[in-house]
Amino acid sequence: MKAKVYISLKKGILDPQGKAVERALATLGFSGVEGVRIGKYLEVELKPQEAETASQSVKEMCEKLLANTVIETYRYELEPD
Amino acid sequence: MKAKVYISLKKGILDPQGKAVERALATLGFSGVEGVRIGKYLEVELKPQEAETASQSVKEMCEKLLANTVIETYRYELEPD
Amino acid sequence: MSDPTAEDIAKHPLSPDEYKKICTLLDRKPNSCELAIFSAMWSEHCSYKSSRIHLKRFPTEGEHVIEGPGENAGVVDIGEGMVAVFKIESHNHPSYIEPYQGAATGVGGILRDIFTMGARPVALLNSLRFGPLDVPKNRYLLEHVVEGIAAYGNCMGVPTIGGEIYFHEVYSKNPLVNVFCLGIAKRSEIVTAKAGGVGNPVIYVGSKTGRDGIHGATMASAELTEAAEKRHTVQVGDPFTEKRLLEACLELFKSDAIVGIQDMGAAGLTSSSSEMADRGKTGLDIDLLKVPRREEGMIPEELMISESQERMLIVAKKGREAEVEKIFHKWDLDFSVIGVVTDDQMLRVREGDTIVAEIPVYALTSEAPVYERPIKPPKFQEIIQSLNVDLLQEPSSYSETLLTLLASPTLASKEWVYRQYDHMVQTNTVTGPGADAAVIRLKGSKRALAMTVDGNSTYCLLNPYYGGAITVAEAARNLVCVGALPIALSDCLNFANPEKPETMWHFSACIEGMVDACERFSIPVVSGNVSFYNEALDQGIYPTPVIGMVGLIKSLETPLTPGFKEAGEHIILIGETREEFGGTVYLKEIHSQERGYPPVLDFGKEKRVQDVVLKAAEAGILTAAHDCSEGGLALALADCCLLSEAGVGAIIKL
Amino acid sequence: MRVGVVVFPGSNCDHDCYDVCDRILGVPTTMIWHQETRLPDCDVLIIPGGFSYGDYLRVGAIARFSPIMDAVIDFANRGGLVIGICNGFQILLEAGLLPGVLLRNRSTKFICESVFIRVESNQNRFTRNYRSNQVISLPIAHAEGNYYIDADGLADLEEKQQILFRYASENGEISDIANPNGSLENIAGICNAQGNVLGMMPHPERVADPILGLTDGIALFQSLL
Repeated sequence: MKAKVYISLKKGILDPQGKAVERALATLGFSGVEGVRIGKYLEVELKPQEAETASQSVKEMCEKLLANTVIETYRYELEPD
Repeated sequence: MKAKVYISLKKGILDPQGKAVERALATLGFSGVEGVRIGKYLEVELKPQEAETASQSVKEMCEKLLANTVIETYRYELEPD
Repeated sequence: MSDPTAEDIAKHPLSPDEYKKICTLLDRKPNSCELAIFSAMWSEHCSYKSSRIHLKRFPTEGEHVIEGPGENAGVVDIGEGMVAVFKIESHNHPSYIEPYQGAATGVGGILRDIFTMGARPVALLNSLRFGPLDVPKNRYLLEHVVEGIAAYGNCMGVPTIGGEIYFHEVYSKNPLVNVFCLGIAKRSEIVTAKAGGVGNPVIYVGSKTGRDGIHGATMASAELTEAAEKRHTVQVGDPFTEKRLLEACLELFKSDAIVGIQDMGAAGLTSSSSEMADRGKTGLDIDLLKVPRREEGMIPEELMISESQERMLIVAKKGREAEVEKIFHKWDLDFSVIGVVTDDQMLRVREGDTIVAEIPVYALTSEAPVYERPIKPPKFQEIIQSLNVDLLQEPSSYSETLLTLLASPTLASKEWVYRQYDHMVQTNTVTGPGADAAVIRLKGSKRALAMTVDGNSTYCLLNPYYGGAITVAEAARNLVCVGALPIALSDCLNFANPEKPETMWHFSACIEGMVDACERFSIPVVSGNVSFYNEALDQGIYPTPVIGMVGLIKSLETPLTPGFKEAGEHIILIGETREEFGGTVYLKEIHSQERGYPPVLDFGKEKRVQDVVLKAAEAGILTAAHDCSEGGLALALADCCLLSEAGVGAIIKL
Repeated sequence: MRVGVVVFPGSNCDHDCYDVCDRILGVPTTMIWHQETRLPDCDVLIIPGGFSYGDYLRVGAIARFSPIMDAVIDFANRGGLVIGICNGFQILLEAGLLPGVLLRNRSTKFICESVFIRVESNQNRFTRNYRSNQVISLPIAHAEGNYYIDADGLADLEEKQQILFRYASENGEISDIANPNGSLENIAGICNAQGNVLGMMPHPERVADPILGLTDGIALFQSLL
């Protein structure tokens, strides 16, 4: 079983890396870009278990460690093998 | 229009960060974790345009800048506003 | 184990004669694992087969020398029972394929060479060469190489305190990334890399093994053709694991539980095991099933030549394994006894009970081929050495010319680069990046160490003998300008394809010049590295010997730096100025020519100039000192004014 | 006065802080390994700079859960003096002992240079040896020093005078040019409401020995005596 976790900066929080990528895309000639935000994408391999328990423990992982809930939001999907 | 880009390390490429998070989750008592891989999750805001052209330019962005194709793979989804 | 097919043999850059020699040494055909081991150990990178006869000419003894070339790094006595351990190495090919990881693992590798000798690394320097910055790919390489060096060095807590960066077309396809590291230890704490003591356990510590850098060693020995850019050979570094490995090893060395240790560098387990057995005059029996691995289905040859980073091979005293394990467990590092020292001088590799390789150690080391490559000067050598100064149009505005030179990337300030390196951690840095040489103080002593990295490939192109000699003189001048006595050097010899006679002509003449300078200035060579095959699609690099030189300051008072200190000071030029334009930056940047004869080096006069400046510095009568190198007197004066905090100018009577 | 320096795997400035306290100030100093669960008896805790856990995932995110941290939090809540320098500041934020967060530098690059810092007030235990508005020169060395806090949090900090250090020009002016990493209001160091926990990005331990040049950092350590 695999959990896919997406962590993004909350709206309004400064994203220097996103800005840097946005500028770089412009210099490379990509004109249609209006904004870039960079976050983390984690793949967590889990022992086979009930979807319910898996979801609960992934949520707890995010709250406790994976995301800094002061400035980040998270969402996740579960993928049975 | 928004493009969601997911960038991951190729299989076999060492992921020191993933290793460290995996161990940290274990010390926090999450026993069901068998592996962690960490990559990037980008949200790219695009001017309204045809899905076809948008897809083509996002692919090019990934090839040229967003992903280091020597050690990373990428996939992306397009979300019309 | 199956016999290798012709296709297997072709995979390894072994010549037909070399393959025949292997068969005679084993008096049978090698199996595919043995072939991989031979091909790594007999690669140019590990065996120095094209350079060994020339390297023998270097002077390696001296009043300060404790350990010369042959060990993982050179060891010199710096007084008060302390020693300095240092070396410079190249990571050129991997840095072209993946600049961030290539440069980062270059730093990781040189750090391991130092702490494997028992010394705590206290300083890093680097010498980088790229193509011109108007080409986007070269900007990409520069940015990511610098970020890779910064990320690894900063995370390890070892300050990067100096270096040099050159930009020239010949490095576009072949960037050079040379990294220098110096460590400090008590003389009694030095550890060597010998697999001594029959029956002693052979222990693998550090990260797990993956398919990183497979054929890395042989890649550095193969000319980089566009198609041959081997994607999967990227080695990935983990500075956080290496920091724990460093602290665990230094803790381990406080006990006498081990006999020898070596880092797994190029050709990983193969080179560390056979080199340790060779130095210990013993054999090793290792079981691959015991090797911790991070990928499934790895076959013996992959495990033997993988270049996964942050791994060490240790020979401990029998019965002391648990003691060693406890330390590596504390630092959360893999630990596994993978074999035992034997007395049959054989490298025996097994998977459980099945033997997968059985090779006499001497066959891999002393029997490695040694070539005396043909030598022939390049066709245009006379032409490029000729220069008619009268044809050079005198600059209309000397001020404009000076500003143009100051703005050229090779001479311009590199602050935007070294600002990314933590050059202050460990609180020893007295003089950091931007000066002639970097200086670190030794806590608890009045002494200080100065170090610099230098190279001038244009001089070496025009006249390799004088180019090599000037490189040594230049490094010595830089040390004297911070008041330090030059005591020893390590060299990184970056050259093109050794199978081309012109390359070997440059190589041999450069070394001859370096040897003469080393002898005349009594500065021995204590360690070094050779990087050949810096050539892609018939564009080879200029001959680029880079030198890392270390000097000793017996009593550090106020640090001597190039910036003028206050108005009214006298400016003294020492040494003779001759009309020499050959190979100058002026000629290249203003007249876009690289021709002529490099400035003549009079060894006797050079030594006297250095001695005078050193004596004046030690007597404390100098407030600033700077050597005239690229850009000559004009650039030197400009530097002294620009680096002055007092914001002064200078009036010069020509 | 006894000082404890907490050491995580990946800490780099532990030896530097130890050297200032032990060699320069002659204060009894002990190194505390992060896997201990009890603190030795000491009056001041220093959480040094470095790359604890390689700064993986988020700077300080993993170190925050080291066994020693519960004891550190308890020590701080009971009024013990705690200084978090650079990586140490990031760990104190992750542990909730100080408010706000440190983001990637505005330039996205690692920066190592000496910068001018204005001491906001000397009413705090740590800054009592400086003059208010005094401009000092301290080195910074980080890639994630861009301090951020929401508007309410900022108002709270200012109201309780918890902002101790700001990046400034040589003449003490708070300007964007003098801001090396994009920190909100040029904030370089703050303390908690009770004033016993200090977090700062600049490295005072690197400017405490005259042989290395300026010594503007020693006064901070002397305030602990």
